[in-house]
Amino acid sequence: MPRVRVQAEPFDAGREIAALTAGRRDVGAVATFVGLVRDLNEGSAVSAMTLEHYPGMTEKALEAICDEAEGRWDLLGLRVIHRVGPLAPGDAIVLVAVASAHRGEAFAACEFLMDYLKTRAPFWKKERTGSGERWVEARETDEAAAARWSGKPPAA
Amino acid sequence: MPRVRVQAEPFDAGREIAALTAGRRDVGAVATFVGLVRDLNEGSAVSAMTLEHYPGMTEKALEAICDEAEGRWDLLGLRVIHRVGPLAPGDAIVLVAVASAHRGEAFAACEFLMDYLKTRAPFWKKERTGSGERWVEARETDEAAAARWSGKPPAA
Amino acid sequence: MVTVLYFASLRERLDCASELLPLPPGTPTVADLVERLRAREGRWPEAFAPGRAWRVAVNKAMADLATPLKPGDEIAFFPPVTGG
Amino acid sequence: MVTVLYFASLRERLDCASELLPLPPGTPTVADLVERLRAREGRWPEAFAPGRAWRVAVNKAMADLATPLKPGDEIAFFPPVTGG
Repeated sequence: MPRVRVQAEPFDAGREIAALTAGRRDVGAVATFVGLVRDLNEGSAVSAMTLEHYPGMTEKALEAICDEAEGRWDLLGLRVIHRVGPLAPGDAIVLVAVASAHRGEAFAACEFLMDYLKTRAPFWKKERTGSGERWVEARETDEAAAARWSGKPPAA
Repeated sequence: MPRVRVQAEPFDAGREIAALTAGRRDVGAVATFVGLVRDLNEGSAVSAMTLEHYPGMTEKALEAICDEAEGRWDLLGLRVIHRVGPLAPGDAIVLVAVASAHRGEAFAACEFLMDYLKTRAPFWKKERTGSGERWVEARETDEAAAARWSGKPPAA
Repeated sequence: MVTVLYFASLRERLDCASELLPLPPGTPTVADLVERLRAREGRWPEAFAPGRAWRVAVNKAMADLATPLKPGDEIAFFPPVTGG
Repeated sequence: MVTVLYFASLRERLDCASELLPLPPGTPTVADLVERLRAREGRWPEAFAPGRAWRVAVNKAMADLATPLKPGDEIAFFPPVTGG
Protein backbone atom coordinates (compact mmCIF):
# COMPACT_ATOMS: atom_id res chain seq x y z
CA MET A 1 0.00 0.00 0.00
CA PRO A 2 1.38 3.46 -0.78
CA ARG A 3 2.14 5.72 2.15
CA VAL A 4 0.06 8.59 0.72
CA ARG A 5 -3.31 8.48 -1.05
CA VAL A 6 -5.55 11.24 -2.41
CA GLN A 7 -8.92 9.86 -3.36
CA ALA A 8 -12.65 10.61 -3.73
CA GLU A 9 -13.66 7.28 -2.16
CA PRO A 10 -14.21 6.71 1.56
CA PHE A 11 -11.51 4.90 3.53
CA ASP A 12 -11.66 2.24 6.24
CA ALA A 13 -9.66 3.34 9.28
CA GLY A 14 -9.62 -0.16 10.77
CA ARG A 15 -8.18 -1.64 7.59
CA GLU A 16 -5.40 0.98 7.51
CA ILE A 17 -4.46 0.31 11.13
CA ALA A 18 -4.48 -3.44 10.45
CA ALA A 19 -2.28 -2.98 7.35
CA LEU A 20 0.33 -1.08 9.40
CA THR A 21 0.66 -3.95 11.88
CA ALA A 22 -0.05 -7.03 9.72
CA GLY A 23 2.62 -9.70 10.13
CA ARG A 24 4.73 -7.46 12.37
CA ARG A 25 5.83 -8.01 15.94
CA ASP A 26 7.93 -4.90 16.44
CA VAL A 27 5.07 -2.37 16.48
CA GLY A 28 4.06 -1.42 20.01
CA ALA A 29 1.93 1.63 19.22
CA VAL A 30 -0.36 2.92 16.48
CA ALA A 31 -1.72 6.46 16.78
CA THR A 32 -4.50 7.35 14.36
CA PHE A 33 -6.36 10.54 13.57
CA VAL A 34 -9.56 10.81 11.54
CA GLY A 35 -10.95 14.24 10.60
CA LEU A 36 -14.63 14.57 9.68
CA VAL A 37 -16.96 17.16 8.15
CA ARG A 38 -18.94 18.93 10.90
CA ASP A 39 -22.41 20.33 10.34
CA LEU A 40 -21.39 23.58 12.02
CA ASN A 41 -18.44 25.85 11.21
CA GLU A 42 -17.79 29.43 12.29
CA GLY A 43 -21.36 29.58 13.58
CA SER A 44 -23.10 28.52 10.34
CA ALA A 45 -24.91 25.28 9.55
CA VAL A 46 -23.00 23.40 6.87
CA SER A 47 -25.03 21.19 4.52
CA ALA A 48 -22.27 20.10 2.12
CA MET A 49 -18.57 20.53 1.43
CA THR A 50 -16.29 20.27 -1.59
CA LEU A 51 -12.57 19.60 -1.31
CA GLU A 52 -10.50 21.09 -4.14
CA HIS A 53 -6.81 20.25 -4.48
CA TYR A 54 -3.80 20.71 -6.75
CA PRO A 55 -3.27 17.32 -8.41
CA GLY A 56 0.40 16.39 -8.57
CA MET A 57 1.50 18.92 -5.98
CA THR A 58 -0.82 17.43 -3.33
CA GLU A 59 0.86 14.03 -3.41
CA LYS A 60 4.31 15.64 -3.52
CA ALA A 61 3.55 17.85 -0.52
CA LEU A 62 2.15 14.94 1.50
CA GLU A 63 5.18 12.77 0.66
CA ALA A 64 7.48 15.58 1.83
CA ILE A 65 5.57 15.89 5.10
CA CYS A 66 5.87 12.12 5.62
CA ASP A 67 9.61 12.26 4.91
CA GLU A 68 9.98 14.98 7.51
CA ALA A 69 8.10 12.92 10.12
CA GLU A 70 10.24 9.86 9.38
CA GLY A 71 13.35 12.00 9.80
CA ARG A 72 12.22 13.29 13.18
CA TRP A 73 11.01 10.06 14.81
CA ASP A 74 11.73 6.33 14.62
CA LEU A 75 8.61 5.21 12.81
CA LEU A 76 7.70 1.72 11.61
CA GLY A 77 5.05 2.79 9.13
CA LEU A 78 2.63 5.57 8.31
CA ARG A 79 -0.44 6.33 6.22
CA VAL A 80 -1.90 9.61 5.04
CA ILE A 81 -5.20 9.51 3.15
CA HIS A 82 -7.03 12.69 2.12
CA ARG A 83 -10.34 12.74 0.30
CA VAL A 84 -11.25 15.23 -2.44
CA GLY A 85 -14.50 16.18 -4.18
CA PRO A 86 -18.00 16.45 -2.69
CA LEU A 87 -18.51 15.43 0.96
CA ALA A 88 -21.35 15.65 3.46
CA PRO A 89 -21.42 16.34 7.22
CA GLY A 90 -20.39 13.16 9.05
CA ASP A 91 -18.09 12.07 6.21
CA ALA A 92 -14.45 11.38 7.01
CA ILE A 93 -12.04 13.77 5.22
CA VAL A 94 -8.59 12.71 6.32
CA LEU A 95 -6.77 9.85 8.01
CA VAL A 96 -3.27 9.89 9.49
CA ALA A 97 -1.97 6.69 11.10
CA VAL A 98 1.51 6.16 12.53
CA ALA A 99 3.11 2.93 13.77
CA SER A 100 6.08 2.98 16.13
CA ALA A 101 7.71 0.93 18.87
CA HIS A 102 6.52 3.31 21.62
CA ARG A 103 3.52 5.54 22.12
CA GLY A 104 5.32 8.85 22.59
CA GLU A 105 6.72 8.76 19.08
CA ALA A 106 3.46 7.58 17.51
CA PHE A 107 1.41 10.35 19.15
CA ALA A 108 3.94 13.08 18.37
CA ALA A 109 4.35 12.07 14.72
CA CYS A 110 0.59 11.76 14.20
CA GLU A 111 -0.06 15.23 15.58
CA PHE A 112 2.88 16.67 13.63
CA LEU A 113 1.57 15.18 10.38
CA MET A 114 -1.88 16.70 10.93
CA ASP A 115 -0.45 20.12 11.82
CA TYR A 116 1.78 20.17 8.73
CA LEU A 117 -0.89 18.77 6.43
CA LYS A 118 -3.27 21.54 7.52
CA THR A 119 -0.81 24.30 6.65
CA ARG A 120 1.32 22.84 3.81
CA ALA A 121 -0.78 20.55 1.62
CA PRO A 122 -2.74 22.24 -1.20
CA PHE A 123 -6.34 21.46 -0.28
CA TRP A 124 -9.16 24.01 -0.11
CA LYS A 125 -12.58 23.54 1.45
CA LYS A 126 -15.73 25.12 0.09
CA GLU A 127 -18.80 24.91 2.33
CA ARG A 128 -22.46 25.16 1.43
CA THR A 129 -24.46 26.99 4.12
CA GLY A 130 -27.95 28.50 4.28
CA SER A 131 -26.60 31.68 2.71
CA GLY A 132 -24.82 29.99 -0.21
CA GLU A 133 -21.34 28.65 -0.81
CA ARG A 134 -18.20 30.03 0.81
CA TRP A 135 -14.52 29.16 0.84
CA VAL A 136 -13.28 28.22 4.30
CA GLU A 137 -10.74 30.72 5.63
CA ALA A 138 -7.36 29.53 6.87
CA ARG A 139 -7.16 29.60 10.67
CA GLU A 140 -4.37 31.25 12.61
CA THR A 141 -4.62 28.52 15.23
CA ASP A 142 -3.53 26.02 12.57
CA GLU A 143 -0.47 28.13 11.75
CA ALA A 144 0.32 28.31 15.46
CA ALA A 145 -0.07 24.53 15.81
CA ALA A 146 2.38 23.94 12.94
CA ALA A 147 4.84 26.49 14.33
CA ARG A 148 5.13 24.44 17.55
CA TRP A 149 7.32 21.96 15.67
CA SER A 150 9.84 24.44 14.30
CA GLY A 151 13.35 23.66 15.41
CA LYS A 152 12.04 21.45 18.18
CA PRO A 153 14.04 18.29 18.85
CA PRO A 154 12.17 15.00 18.49
CA ALA A 155 9.87 14.33 21.45
CA ALA A 156 9.83 10.94 23.17
CA MET B 1 -21.84 0.41 23.70
CA PRO B 2 -20.30 0.92 27.15
CA ARG B 3 -17.49 3.46 27.39
CA VAL B 4 -15.15 0.96 29.08
CA ARG B 5 -14.62 -2.73 28.32
CA VAL B 6 -12.22 -5.29 29.81
CA GLN B 7 -12.21 -8.45 27.73
CA ALA B 8 -10.17 -11.47 26.60
CA GLU B 9 -11.41 -11.17 23.00
CA PRO B 10 -9.72 -9.10 20.28
CA PHE B 11 -11.33 -5.76 19.32
CA ASP B 12 -11.88 -4.09 15.96
CA ALA B 13 -10.46 -0.55 16.01
CA GLY B 14 -12.33 0.45 12.86
CA ARG B 15 -15.64 -0.60 14.35
CA GLU B 16 -14.97 1.41 17.52
CA ILE B 17 -14.11 4.54 15.54
CA ALA B 18 -17.23 4.06 13.40
CA ALA B 19 -19.41 3.63 16.51
CA LEU B 20 -18.14 6.94 17.95
CA THR B 21 -19.20 8.83 14.82
CA ALA B 22 -22.24 6.86 13.62
CA GLY B 23 -25.22 9.11 12.92
CA ARG B 24 -23.38 12.19 14.22
CA ARG B 25 -22.51 15.38 12.41
CA ASP B 26 -20.89 17.28 15.26
CA VAL B 27 -17.71 15.18 15.52
CA GLY B 28 -14.79 16.79 13.72
CA ALA B 29 -11.96 14.69 15.12
CA VAL B 30 -11.34 11.16 16.36
CA ALA B 31 -7.95 10.35 17.87
CA THR B 32 -7.25 6.67 18.44
CA PHE B 33 -4.44 4.75 20.08
CA VAL B 34 -3.81 1.03 19.81
CA GLY B 35 -1.11 -0.61 21.92
CA LEU B 36 0.33 -3.98 20.84
CA VAL B 37 2.54 -6.73 22.27
CA ARG B 38 6.11 -6.37 20.92
CA ASP B 39 8.42 -9.33 20.45
CA LEU B 40 11.21 -7.43 22.21
CA ASN B 41 11.18 -5.78 25.65
CA GLU B 42 14.09 -4.58 27.77
CA GLY B 43 16.44 -6.38 25.38
CA SER B 44 14.83 -9.82 25.61
CA ALA B 45 12.83 -11.70 22.97
CA VAL B 46 9.24 -12.07 24.15
CA SER B 47 7.33 -15.15 22.98
CA ALA B 48 4.10 -14.70 24.93
CA MET B 49 2.43 -12.41 27.45
CA THR B 50 -0.29 -12.72 30.08
CA LEU B 51 -2.33 -9.78 31.33
CA GLU B 52 -3.56 -10.11 34.91
CA HIS B 53 -5.99 -7.60 36.35
CA TYR B 54 -8.15 -6.88 39.42
CA PRO B 55 -11.72 -7.59 38.33
CA GLY B 56 -14.11 -4.95 39.57
CA MET B 57 -11.44 -2.41 40.41
CA THR B 58 -10.20 -2.38 36.80
CA GLU B 59 -13.51 -1.18 35.40
CA LYS B 60 -13.93 1.31 38.25
CA ALA B 61 -10.44 2.75 37.69
CA LEU B 62 -10.97 3.04 33.93
CA GLU B 63 -14.35 4.75 34.43
CA ALA B 64 -12.72 7.23 36.83
CA ILE B 65 -10.00 8.00 34.27
CA CYS B 66 -12.69 8.56 31.60
CA ASP B 67 -14.62 10.87 33.94
CA GLU B 68 -11.46 12.88 34.51
CA ALA B 69 -10.85 13.22 30.75
CA GLU B 70 -14.44 14.32 30.19
CA GLY B 71 -14.05 16.92 32.92
CA ARG B 72 -10.89 18.33 31.34
CA TRP B 73 -11.95 18.51 27.68
CA ASP B 74 -15.15 18.91 25.66
CA LEU B 75 -15.49 15.37 24.37
CA LEU B 76 -18.26 13.90 22.25
CA GLY B 77 -17.50 10.27 23.01
CA LEU B 78 -14.77 7.93 24.13
CA ARG B 79 -13.89 4.26 24.30
CA VAL B 80 -11.36 2.38 26.40
CA ILE B 81 -10.90 -1.33 25.74
CA HIS B 82 -8.23 -3.38 27.54
CA ARG B 83 -7.62 -7.04 26.94
CA VAL B 84 -6.72 -9.57 29.66
CA GLY B 85 -5.43 -13.13 29.65
CA PRO B 86 -2.90 -14.74 27.27
CA LEU B 87 -1.62 -12.68 24.32
CA ALA B 88 1.06 -13.14 21.66
CA PRO B 89 3.48 -10.68 20.00
CA GLY B 90 1.56 -8.68 17.39
CA ASP B 91 -1.70 -8.86 19.37
CA ALA B 92 -3.45 -5.63 20.27
CA ILE B 93 -3.65 -5.04 24.05
CA VAL B 94 -5.42 -1.72 24.45
CA LEU B 95 -7.53 0.74 22.50
CA VAL B 96 -8.33 4.33 23.45
CA ALA B 97 -10.49 6.37 21.06
CA VAL B 98 -11.74 9.92 21.64
CA ALA B 99 -14.23 11.94 19.59
CA SER B 100 -14.34 15.72 19.79
CA ALA B 101 -15.23 18.75 17.70
CA HIS B 102 -11.57 19.71 17.19
CA ARG B 103 -8.32 17.81 16.91
CA GLY B 104 -6.44 19.47 19.76
CA GLU B 105 -8.86 18.17 22.34
CA ALA B 106 -9.07 14.70 20.79
CA PHE B 107 -5.28 14.27 20.72
CA ALA B 108 -4.76 15.63 24.23
CA ALA B 109 -7.51 13.51 25.79
CA CYS B 110 -6.32 10.35 23.99
CA GLU B 111 -2.76 10.80 25.22
CA PHE B 112 -3.98 11.68 28.73
CA LEU B 113 -6.12 8.53 28.89
CA MET B 114 -3.17 6.34 27.89
CA ASP B 115 -0.82 8.00 30.39
CA TYR B 116 -3.32 7.61 33.23
CA LEU B 117 -4.31 4.08 32.26
CA LYS B 118 -0.64 3.04 32.33
CA THR B 119 -0.14 4.29 35.88
CA ARG B 120 -3.57 3.98 37.53
CA ALA B 121 -5.43 0.96 36.18
CA PRO B 122 -4.71 -2.38 37.91
CA PHE B 123 -3.22 -4.45 35.09
CA TRP B 124 0.01 -6.43 35.31
CA LYS B 125 1.97 -7.94 32.43
CA LYS B 126 3.89 -11.19 32.67
CA GLU B 127 6.22 -11.98 29.77
CA ARG B 128 7.60 -15.30 28.61
CA THR B 129 11.19 -15.00 27.36
CA GLY B 130 13.96 -17.49 26.56
CA SER B 131 14.93 -17.52 30.23
CA GLY B 132 11.44 -18.14 31.60
CA GLU B 133 8.56 -15.96 32.77
CA ARG B 134 8.99 -12.55 34.35
CA TRP B 135 6.71 -9.77 35.59
CA VAL B 136 7.19 -6.56 33.65
CA GLU B 137 8.57 -3.77 35.85
CA ALA B 138 6.79 -0.41 36.01
CA ARG B 139 8.64 2.26 34.05
CA GLU B 140 9.58 5.64 35.48
CA THR B 141 8.96 7.19 32.07
CA ASP B 142 5.30 6.23 32.42
CA GLU B 143 5.09 7.96 35.79
CA ALA B 144 6.71 11.02 34.25
CA ALA B 145 4.25 10.97 31.34
CA ALA B 146 1.30 10.87 33.74
CA ALA B 147 2.78 13.63 35.89
CA ARG B 148 2.72 15.99 32.89
CA TRP B 149 -1.04 16.38 33.34
CA SER B 150 -0.99 17.34 37.03
CA GLY B 151 -2.57 20.69 37.64
CA LYS B 152 -2.24 21.55 33.98
CA PRO B 153 -5.15 23.51 32.49
CA PRO B 154 -6.95 21.87 29.54
CA ALA B 155 -4.97 22.16 26.30
CA ALA B 156 -6.66 23.35 23.08
CA MET C 1 -13.14 -9.42 59.41
CA VAL C 2 -11.76 -8.01 56.18
CA THR C 3 -10.88 -9.63 52.86
CA VAL C 4 -7.27 -9.20 51.76
CA LEU C 5 -6.25 -9.79 48.12
CA TYR C 6 -2.78 -10.07 46.55
CA PHE C 7 -2.03 -9.65 42.84
CA ALA C 8 0.66 -10.40 40.27
CA SER C 9 4.24 -10.75 41.55
CA LEU C 10 3.10 -10.13 45.15
CA ARG C 11 0.58 -12.98 44.94
CA GLU C 12 3.28 -15.30 43.56
CA ARG C 13 5.95 -14.28 46.07
CA LEU C 14 3.58 -14.74 49.02
CA ASP C 15 1.83 -17.74 47.46
CA CYS C 16 -1.48 -16.24 48.53
CA ALA C 17 -4.28 -14.85 46.38
CA SER C 18 -6.76 -13.95 49.13
CA GLU C 19 -7.49 -14.46 52.80
CA LEU C 20 -9.92 -13.40 55.51
CA LEU C 21 -8.32 -11.59 58.46
CA PRO C 22 -9.63 -10.08 61.68
CA LEU C 23 -9.28 -6.31 61.88
CA PRO C 24 -6.58 -4.93 64.17
CA PRO C 25 -8.17 -3.43 67.33
CA GLY C 26 -9.04 0.25 67.86
CA THR C 27 -9.40 2.51 64.81
CA PRO C 28 -7.28 0.51 62.42
CA THR C 29 -5.64 1.78 59.25
CA VAL C 30 -3.84 0.15 56.35
CA ALA C 31 -0.59 0.76 58.29
CA ASP C 32 -1.83 -1.43 61.14
CA LEU C 33 -2.71 -4.22 58.77
CA VAL C 34 0.67 -4.00 57.05
CA GLU C 35 2.44 -4.15 60.41
CA ARG C 36 0.61 -7.39 61.16
CA LEU C 37 1.58 -8.87 57.76
CA ARG C 38 5.22 -7.89 58.30
CA ALA C 39 5.23 -9.80 61.58
CA ARG C 40 4.58 -13.06 59.75
CA GLU C 41 7.15 -15.74 58.98
CA GLY C 42 8.71 -16.46 55.59
CA ARG C 43 8.58 -13.94 52.76
CA TRP C 44 6.08 -11.58 54.35
CA PRO C 45 8.48 -9.17 56.10
CA GLU C 46 10.58 -8.76 52.97
CA ALA C 47 7.53 -8.27 50.68
CA PHE C 48 6.29 -5.40 52.85
CA ALA C 49 9.69 -4.02 53.90
CA PRO C 50 9.93 -0.20 54.05
CA GLY C 51 11.03 1.22 50.70
CA ARG C 52 9.64 -1.74 48.82
CA ALA C 53 7.33 -0.68 45.97
CA TRP C 54 3.78 -1.89 46.53
CA ARG C 55 0.37 -0.29 46.17
CA VAL C 56 -2.81 -0.73 48.16
CA ALA C 57 -6.48 -0.33 47.30
CA VAL C 58 -9.38 -0.32 49.77
CA ASN C 59 -12.77 -1.30 48.36
CA LYS C 60 -11.36 -1.03 44.82
CA ALA C 61 -10.10 2.54 45.18
CA MET C 62 -6.45 3.49 45.50
CA ALA C 63 -5.52 4.02 49.15
CA ASP C 64 -2.45 4.59 51.34
CA LEU C 65 -1.05 3.73 54.75
CA ALA C 66 -3.35 6.22 56.50
CA THR C 67 -6.57 4.92 54.98
CA PRO C 68 -8.92 3.74 57.80
CA LEU C 69 -10.35 0.21 57.72
CA LYS C 70 -13.73 -1.09 58.87
CA PRO C 71 -15.31 -4.56 59.02
CA GLY C 72 -16.18 -5.97 55.60
CA ASP C 73 -13.60 -3.92 53.69
CA GLU C 74 -11.74 -5.44 50.75
CA ILE C 75 -8.05 -4.56 50.88
CA ALA C 76 -5.80 -5.36 47.88
CA PHE C 77 -2.01 -5.28 47.75
CA PHE C 78 -0.19 -5.28 44.42
CA PRO C 79 2.98 -4.11 42.61
CA PRO C 80 2.99 -0.89 40.53
CA VAL C 81 0.71 -1.40 37.53
CA THR C 82 2.03 -2.23 34.04
CA GLY C 83 -0.97 -2.35 31.71
CA GLY C 84 -1.59 -0.43 28.51
CA MET D 1 6.41 30.47 -22.03
CA VAL D 2 5.23 29.32 -18.59
CA THR D 3 2.00 27.73 -17.38
CA VAL D 4 0.16 29.66 -14.70
CA LEU D 5 -2.53 27.98 -12.58
CA TYR D 6 -5.06 29.47 -10.16
CA PHE D 7 -6.91 27.54 -7.46
CA ALA D 8 -9.94 27.81 -5.20
CA SER D 9 -11.19 31.32 -4.35
CA LEU D 10 -8.44 32.89 -6.49
CA ARG D 11 -9.54 30.90 -9.53
CA GLU D 12 -13.15 31.96 -8.97
CA ARG D 13 -12.37 35.61 -8.35
CA LEU D 14 -10.19 35.85 -11.47
CA ASP D 15 -12.42 33.53 -13.49
CA CYS D 16 -9.28 31.78 -14.74
CA ALA D 17 -8.04 28.24 -14.01
CA SER D 18 -4.90 28.27 -16.17
CA GLU D 19 -3.15 30.20 -18.93
CA LEU D 20 0.08 30.21 -20.90
CA LEU D 21 2.16 33.36 -20.52
CA PRO D 22 5.46 34.58 -21.94
CA LEU D 23 8.19 34.96 -19.34
CA PRO D 24 9.14 38.50 -18.34
CA PRO D 25 12.54 39.44 -19.87
CA GLY D 26 15.94 39.13 -18.18
CA THR D 27 16.27 36.81 -15.14
CA PRO D 28 12.64 36.80 -14.09
CA THR D 29 11.30 35.89 -10.67
CA VAL D 30 7.85 35.28 -9.26
CA ALA D 31 7.80 38.98 -8.30
CA ASP D 32 8.15 40.01 -11.97
CA LEU D 33 5.28 37.74 -12.97
CA VAL D 34 3.08 39.09 -10.17
CA GLU D 35 3.84 42.66 -11.26
CA ARG D 36 2.62 41.82 -14.73
CA LEU D 37 -0.59 40.24 -13.37
CA ARG D 38 -1.25 43.29 -11.20
CA ALA D 39 -1.06 45.50 -14.29
CA ARG D 40 -4.10 43.79 -15.77
CA GLU D 41 -7.62 45.19 -15.87
CA GLY D 42 -10.53 44.02 -13.72
CA ARG D 43 -9.99 42.06 -10.51
CA TRP D 44 -6.31 41.27 -11.05
CA PRO D 45 -4.74 44.24 -9.22
CA GLU D 46 -6.95 43.67 -6.18
CA ALA D 47 -6.32 39.91 -6.11
CA PHE D 48 -2.55 40.47 -5.99
CA ALA D 49 -2.54 43.68 -3.95
CA PRO D 50 0.27 43.95 -1.35
CA GLY D 51 -0.82 42.54 1.98
CA ARG D 52 -3.33 40.23 0.35
CA ALA D 53 -2.92 36.61 1.47
CA TRP D 54 -1.94 34.32 -1.40
CA ARG D 55 0.59 31.56 -1.85
CA VAL D 56 2.69 30.55 -4.83
CA ALA D 57 4.20 27.23 -5.92
CA VAL D 58 6.75 26.74 -8.71
CA ASN D 59 6.82 23.30 -10.27
CA LYS D 60 4.64 21.98 -7.45
CA ALA D 61 6.92 23.14 -4.63
CA MET D 62 6.14 26.07 -2.32
CA ALA D 63 7.94 29.21 -3.55
CA ASP D 64 8.04 32.95 -2.84
CA LEU D 65 8.48 36.28 -4.61
CA ALA D 66 12.23 35.76 -5.04
CA THR D 67 11.95 32.34 -6.70
CA PRO D 68 13.52 32.48 -10.21
CA LEU D 69 11.48 31.39 -13.23
CA LYS D 70 12.59 29.65 -16.44
CA PRO D 71 10.80 28.58 -19.62
CA GLY D 72 8.46 25.65 -19.12
CA ASP D 73 7.88 26.28 -15.39
CA GLU D 74 4.47 25.67 -13.84
CA ILE D 75 3.53 28.50 -11.49
CA ALA D 76 0.45 28.14 -9.27
CA PHE D 77 -1.26 30.86 -7.23
CA PHE D 78 -3.73 29.97 -4.50
CA PRO D 79 -5.14 31.09 -1.14
CA PRO D 80 -3.78 29.71 2.17
CA VAL D 81 -4.63 26.01 2.37
CA THR D 82 -7.55 24.68 4.39
CA GLY D 83 -7.45 20.89 4.10
CA GLY D 84 -7.33 18.28 6.83
